[in-house]
Formats: sequence, C-alpha cells, structure tokens
Amino acid sequence: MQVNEYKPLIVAFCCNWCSYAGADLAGNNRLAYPADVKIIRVPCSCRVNPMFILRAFQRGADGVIICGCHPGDCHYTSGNYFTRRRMAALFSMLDFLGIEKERTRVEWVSAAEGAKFAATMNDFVQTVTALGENKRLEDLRCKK
Amino acid sequence: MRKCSLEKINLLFAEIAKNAELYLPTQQTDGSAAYKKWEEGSVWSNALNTVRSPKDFFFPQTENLMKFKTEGKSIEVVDTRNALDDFVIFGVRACDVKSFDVLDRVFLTEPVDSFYALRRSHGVIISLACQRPSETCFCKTFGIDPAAPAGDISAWKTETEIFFEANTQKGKELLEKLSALTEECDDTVVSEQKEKINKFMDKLPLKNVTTDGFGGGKTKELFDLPEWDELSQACLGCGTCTFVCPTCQCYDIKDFNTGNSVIRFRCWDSCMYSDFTKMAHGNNRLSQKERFRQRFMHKLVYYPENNDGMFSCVGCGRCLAKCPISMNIVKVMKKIGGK
Amino acid sequence: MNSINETLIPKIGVITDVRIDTPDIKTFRVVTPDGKKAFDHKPGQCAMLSVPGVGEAMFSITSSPTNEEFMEFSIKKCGCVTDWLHQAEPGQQITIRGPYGKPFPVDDVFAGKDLLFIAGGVGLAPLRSVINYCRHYRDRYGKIDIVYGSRSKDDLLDYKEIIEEWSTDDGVNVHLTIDNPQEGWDGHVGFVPNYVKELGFDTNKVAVLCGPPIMIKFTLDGLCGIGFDKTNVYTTLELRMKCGVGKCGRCNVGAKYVCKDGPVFRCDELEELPSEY
Amino acid sequence: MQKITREQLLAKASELLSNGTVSCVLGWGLGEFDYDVTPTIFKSVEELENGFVFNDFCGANFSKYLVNKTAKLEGKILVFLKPCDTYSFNQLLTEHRFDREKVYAVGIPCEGMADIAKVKAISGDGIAAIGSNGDKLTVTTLYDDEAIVIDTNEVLAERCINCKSKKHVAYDELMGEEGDVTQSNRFDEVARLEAMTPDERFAFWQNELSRCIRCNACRDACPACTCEKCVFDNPSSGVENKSPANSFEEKLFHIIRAYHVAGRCTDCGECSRVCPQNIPLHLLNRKFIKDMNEFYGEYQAGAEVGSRAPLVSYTTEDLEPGEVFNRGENNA
Repeated sequence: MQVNEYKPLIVAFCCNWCSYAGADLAGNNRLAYPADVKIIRVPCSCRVNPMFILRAFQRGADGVIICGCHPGDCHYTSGNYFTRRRMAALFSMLDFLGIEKERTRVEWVSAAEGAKFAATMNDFVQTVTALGENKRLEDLRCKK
Repeated sequence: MRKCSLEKINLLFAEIAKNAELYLPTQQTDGSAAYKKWEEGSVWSNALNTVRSPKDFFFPQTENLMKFKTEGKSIEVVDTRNALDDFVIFGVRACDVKSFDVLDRVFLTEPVDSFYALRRSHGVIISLACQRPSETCFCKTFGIDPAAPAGDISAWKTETEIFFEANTQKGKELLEKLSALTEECDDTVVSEQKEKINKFMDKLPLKNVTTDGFGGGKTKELFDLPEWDELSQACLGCGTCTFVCPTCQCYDIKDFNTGNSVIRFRCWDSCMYSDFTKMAHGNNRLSQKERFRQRFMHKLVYYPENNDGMFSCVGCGRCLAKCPISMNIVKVMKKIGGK
Repeated sequence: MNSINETLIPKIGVITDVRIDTPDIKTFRVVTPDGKKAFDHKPGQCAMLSVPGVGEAMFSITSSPTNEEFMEFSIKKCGCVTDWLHQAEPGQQITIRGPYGKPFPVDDVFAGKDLLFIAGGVGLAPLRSVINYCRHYRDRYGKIDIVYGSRSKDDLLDYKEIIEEWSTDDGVNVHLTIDNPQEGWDGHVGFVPNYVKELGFDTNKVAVLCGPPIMIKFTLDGLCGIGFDKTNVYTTLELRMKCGVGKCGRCNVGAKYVCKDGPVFRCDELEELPSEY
Repeated sequence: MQKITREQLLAKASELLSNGTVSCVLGWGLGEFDYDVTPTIFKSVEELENGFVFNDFCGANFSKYLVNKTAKLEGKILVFLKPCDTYSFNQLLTEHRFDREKVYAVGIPCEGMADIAKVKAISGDGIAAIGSNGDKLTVTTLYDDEAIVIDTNEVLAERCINCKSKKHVAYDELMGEEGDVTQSNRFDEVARLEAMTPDERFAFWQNELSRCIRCNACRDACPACTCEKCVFDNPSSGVENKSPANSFEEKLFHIIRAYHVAGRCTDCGECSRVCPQNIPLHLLNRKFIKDMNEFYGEYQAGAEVGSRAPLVSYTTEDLEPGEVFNRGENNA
C-alpha cells in the first residue's frame, strides 16, 4: 500500500472544557488538520472508559487519541489525573499484547491551544499513517 | 479390516487431506490436545482426548446465520452460508462419536436445523479406540464401548500400526481411496487390544456409576430433593462444564451490528449463566441452584424422556477434569441416583 | 432463498398499521412486502418478530386465523425489542418467522362446549385470536363468557372491539372489571380472581386463562374452588425463547419446551412440570 | 506435603463447631479422586468427619464464597485461609463485600499446592490414587504396577512456584507457624515478555488467547470480580457477546477482565488455575501489578484493609501515559 493513498481513521476523545474548545479554536483560526480525525466530545477525559478505546479500534479506528485539560486544570478538579493513570496502565497493557504503541496517545490541550491541537493531530495522523492499517485490534466483521 | 504402519501415518494423512479437509487432535503449546486442520508438519497428539469436544465441527461455538442490510424502513435478508467442502475428523473417541447421536436427536428432528444438517452431511468420522482410558472416564455407564467406537471408520492404534474398519458407505469409500497405503489384515491384533481395553475398563474407579434412579418420568421425584442445595453450593456459575461438554447444545442467537450491516449469529450458551432465562419481565431461574439443577435434570431426566431413554451424557469425563470446583455429573449421579 | 425447512431464517414483514390501545400497549398489523399474510396459523400460536440489531422476541398472534389478510400483534412496551417497535411507524419492515407452538384445541376439545375466557391486562392478546376464531365459527361452540380485567379503563385492550363487536354477539357475555374505581366507569371494580368467584360459572365449561402469573394462580385456585376440573382449564406460558423450535434450550421446563410443546398448556399438564415457569 | 494435616484442621473445625463459635465450616470436600476437592459447607461434626479433606490439591480460594455465603447466614462461618487467600479476604473487606463479623477466619500455612495437570504430564492418565509422603507425591495409576514418585516441587502450580507471601494478613486465629512475605520471581515471566519485540508478544498472546472458549471461569472464580451485574452479562453494554467470535473479542474480553481488577488484583492466581484451556491469564494481571508498582510505587492489594488502590488515587507528579513506553525501552 502506498503511504500517500492511505488515510487513517483517527478517533479523538476530547474533553468538553478544554480540548474540544481547543479544536474549535483551531477551526476558527483555520488551522488545518486532517478530516479523518473524528472528534467525540466527552464531559471529561476521565469519562473515557478503556472499552471505548478498544471499541473504537474494533469499529475501524487506526488510532485513538484522548485529549483533556492540562493536569491541574481539570474542570472537575481531578478527572484528568485519573485519566493519566488509567491510560498509562491501558497503553502499557496494549503494548504488552503486542499492539503498536503509537496507535494510542494522550495529549493535554487547553481551550487556548488551537495551534497545539492542530499540530498534535497532524503529528498523530502522520505517525499512524506510517504504521498503516490497524490489523492487531481489528474486527474483520466490521470491515466493509 | 485394513492396517497401516504408523511410520506411514503422515503419508496417510496427506492422502486423506488431498480430497477433504482433515482435522485431528494436535498438541497445543500448553500440552493439551485440540482438533486442528492437518497440514504438512502437524503432529498427532497422543493425549487421550481433546479439551474441546468435536461438537465444534457440526455445531460451532459461533456461527453466522444470516446478514441483514437495512435501508430506511426496509430490510434485506442475506444468506451468508457458503458451500461446504467435505471434511474428515480423525481420532474421535467412542464417547464423542456417541455424542453426535445425542446432538442429532436435537438438531435433526423436525424441524431440521439446516446449518447442522449441512455440516453433518459433509463430515466423515474416523473414530479411535481408547488404549488407556482415564480415571475420569465413565462411558460404560451409557453403554459405550471404548474398544469398539462407532463412526464412519473405526480405528485401533498399537505401538507400531493402525487398523481400520469401515462401518458406513462413506467410510468404505474413504478407506478405498487409502488402499495404496493400507493392507488387508485379519482382526487378531484388534481383538487382543479390545480384550485388553475391556480389562482396563474393569479397573476404572468410576465403573460402578449407574444411571439408576434417572431417566424419563423422574422429574417429580428428583426435582425438589434437598441434595440440590448441597451439590450446587460451590458452583461458580461459569460455563466451563457446558462448553467442554460434547452433548450440551443450548445456544443463543444474537445480532452484531458491524456498522454497515447486522450479522445474526448463534453461539453456545450455558444454562449455568444468570442471564440464560432472563426476560424483560423477570427470570424464572433466579438462583444458581436452579440453574445447576436444570443442567443435570436436562441431561439425566428431561432429555431421556424425550429421546427414548437415551441420556444426554456420554461419560467423556471432560467436566470432571475441567470444573474449577470439581463438581460434576458423577457426583450428582452418585448423590441423587443412589437414593 | 428460504427453503421449506429453514427454521431460523425469517421472512420480511411490513408494519402496515399501528393502533394505540393503551398507554403502553400498541397493536401492530403485519403483512409481507407483497401485502399478503406471512403464514397461516392456529389460535394461540406465536411468531418470532425481530428488529435487526435490536433482537428477536416471541409474540402471540393476536388476530384470528380466520383473518386471511394480515396478522396482528398486541405488544406491551417492556424490553429492547418492544421499545423499538413502539417507536416504529407504518411502513417499517421487521422480520417474522413462525408459526410456533401448539394451538388451543379449538377444533376438538372446545367443540360444542361452553367457553369461559378469563384475561388480565395484556393477557387478552393471545386470547383474542381464539375468541374471534370461536365467534367466527359461532355455531360450533356453546355459550361464550369473557371475563376481562385491567388496572384501569384506559388499560383495557381492544376496548372498542369488545364493546362494539363482542358484547353485541348472541350468546357472548362480556364481563369487564378494573382494579380501582375510576371516573366514568360504571362497570365492576375489583380483581379478576374475585370477580370470577362472584360470577360463579357453571363448572362444565372449558376455561381459558391468560394474564400475569399472580392472576393465573389465584384465578386457577378460585376456579378449582367453585368446582372446575383442572383438565378443563387451559392457560399459556411465557418464557424466554430464542430459536422457537425446541432446540436452543432456553424455554425448557421439565421435559417440555414452551416454544414447541406450549405455549398452551392444560392446567393438569402444568402440574406435571416442575414449578419453574 | 502440607505442614498442617487434615486431622489438625478437622479437630479445629470440630471444636469451633461444637462450642458454638461458628455455625458452619467452609472447607474442602472429598471428591471422587484424591485430587478433585470441592469447596463445601459443613454443618456438623459428622459431615466434617465424612467429607472434610486437606491435601496438596486444596487450591481453591474461599474468599469469594464469603460474599454469598455470609449474606443470609445466621451465626458465623469458619473459613480456612491460606496465606494468599488472606489477601483476597482483605481486599473484599476493603470493598465492603461481606460482613467481617460473620466470619471466623483461621489462617493455615501452605507449602504450595500441586497442579494436577502437571502430575498427569508425568504420570499419564488413569490416576488411581495420590498419596503424600514428605515432599514426595506417590501416584498410583491404573496402568503401572509400581507407584510413581514425584517431587512435589516439580508439580507445584505456577502461582505457588512464584508464591508472593507465606504471611497471613488477616485471621482470627492462626494455626501453625507464620511465614514471611517471600522474595518471589513472579514478575520474571512478565519481564521476559516485555523484552520481546511487539511482534513476538503479539504472536504469543494471539496463540494463548485463541484457545479461549469464553466460559467466564476466570471471571467467576476471581475474588476481585464481585460485581453484581458484570458488563459482559449486560446486553446494553454492547460487549455482551457470549462467544470469542474472533480474535478481537478474545482480546477485548481479556484486556477488560484484567483491567477491571487492575489495582485490586491480589495475584491469587485463581484465573489461571481454573482456566480449562490453561491460558496464562495471571500474566495479564501481573503486568498491571508490575506496571503500577513501577509507575506509582510498590502496592500490594489486600495487604491491609482500607488501602487505596493505585487506579483510584493519583499524585500531581504521575508519569504521562506516553512515558510508559520510554521506560519499557530502557528496560529492554
């Protein structure tokens, strides 16, 4: 497969208070990031159950990124601290099962960081594109 | 009767695999045996039996029934079945061969289950006599002779040779195709082995397990016995016994939404699970005791009542070996049947 | 595609009409895409309806077999499939397979007898098909009594049909009751089991019961109390079902499969079963 | 060979039952063979004398049974706890899963339990009897004239080879001598896998998990899995598929199963013991334990009642999820 033809599907879980607003800002400022990033708004990054991530992969995602407020800035005081621990454990486990570690990522993006949001997404899409299609956590039934 | 040297067994496997998919018990990384498709280099396991029963071949754990495509208010039903090739299952023990009869009476009685029937019609069974039954074996209880297994072809293995006898037309045809690798022989060696196996059978610790006290019409008598409490008290409610059982045949039908269509599939289910009988308005078996009782009553009373006294257990001993808490049908039969 | 013996692969059905009966019960009219009845059935039999991706469930066929144009299902909203159906609009396709189960013995046991139908709530749904069947072949049966009760007037199923058609038939007596007094209701107030006792029927009738388990239990006790024999009382069971053909093991009670050997049982047959229904 | 004998335990149980301290005893019940013991509730001394056993195959962890068995119990239940069981016991208490007042816990020493599969791998099928003599097992089979003598250490269950502690962390009464927390090598196998390439690890797990028959025994035996309604039994969860329909389903189930007990798993090893397909499920749990020890400091679930598991607490200085990999590479 030629790299430039392949467009990965990225699922981005964005916290309502910071990262989603950051994505908005990126849009308002006309900062380009690939259209294959599907944003799912969640009330807080700690709303993201590990199951959501696995199911995103099942349903065809090639990469999953979770964006939340910077540690210390959580709208609910401590949600993202829990996210940080949970995702550290989950990502390490996925890696343990041999699933490419580059397919998952956590980034802290504030409402003011539209540029960081776009840059993060561009970088993540690039990384996942280099990896190619998600084969190790795919569910063949969901492939067209 | 025909025989073949064990040195040539791989040639024999290769010959069978030319015309049909061949499955045989192979050794897994954990040391146990599992039926796997034979390919060059496959090693035939010498374990007594596989952890999973061969019911998978006819009644797979997961099987797609159909696909739905929905658009607006309309639905299209798509048949997802593919044509099936003939396949050969090699090394099926006498108990497991008998389990196919038990399943047949469920799936092949009207209305026939066409998914099962299709697989059944394509399968050829080469059974294998047990040289060294395990302490968990109690097939004799159900009138099964491990020295003379049924199936399309029966086989006996010695240290150096393997003997074949065709029992059905399908078996004869297959054995004919193997004539270049096998030679005609008399049944002296096999008779000797049968005798030896029967001697072993008399030494088995479970040889005295009987079905006395069970069978059709015993529902009222056995259902409310206080012993069920005691027997079921340690049951974890997992599905191990039902999933390793060659005769358990309960299934679930579920839909899986793939995002672009809906696959309706059926999969094994277990009466031990808490949601087995759960409906929108309640559950008629709320306690593990009731679920536990259902499994054994079904095997030992309900099934025989509907099937001319045939029990839905073949004494393979898998549940004895695999139950996490070592509660099993033998303990139930001894506790309740002896009354 | 569907061969004759295909049991698990359904046909397509189209909902052509949705009637709101009570706040939580709707009656759906179903035909095949070419406008015909999906299959013939007998009174008391069931069909598997399904919504792909949501699930499949067994429903009794409410319409009479004598209706050769369509089938009707009265469905109470109580689970995934029923919730979904309650949102469906006419024109919606669903899938349907059947008929399943043993029907009421309308042509032999019931023939020539006086009949007593007792229903509570949505329990009228399975009885409606047999009541209408018996009304259609009116001369084959004796007197027909129908006792039907519900929580309130608004919860009475098929109220219009009961008042306009059943009550006006010769030899058909309808006795309605609701649980609690209600404005605009001048009929009987009270629970079905008590009402049956008050009405005190002849014991040579064949009785058919359907309703919530607790109603069945007390009504059956009541009927036996006034001298009914259990061999003359029929009821229908409801258990979780998946295959509909007695193979998946879910509705197994004793040596019976409710989907195949039921759902209609004579009360003395029920006594032979373990109390797991 | 266990240091404590059946007779000692029997005497203790009979005494406590007779003097009214407890109303029933949760112990190991005699099976058909010498190795298939069933957790059993004994209500009288007579029942105990007829059915109570204690030998090298009494692996079952009783802690989880206490959740159900104490719910409607009048009086107290006597439970025998091996050192590793006491951790699960404490963890369940931490989670308020049963009433401590209804339990009389007797700590018993454990020299490690044997794995019958390992015995059979040596002796072959057809075991007639298994006796115990010093640190040897004598296995009589139906086929061999002479008994086969096996060193107990050769057939120890994996979890016992890597026993984490001989010390009881909870009991009302202790029988025998108290042991210590052991310096086990239980993370070696995890480390070995970590040192592999991702491709090798993927192949390893693909092979192991492909054997899963989704019987749920790992979940149902797990003392940490006490949810009343499991996500895998809940039709509205969207993951209630009853079978390992494909390799994704297998992975999903096992990742989530291990994740749900992460930080709460005491590493009792029941999951691997009960797995009919011998999948080394404990490695998934140990990976979480090892990670959390390394990321957030040493933590042993169940070591004390009321401790806060790593996934329900945090510090502002925790490492970032992206950093977990850098660490791994340094190790490898």
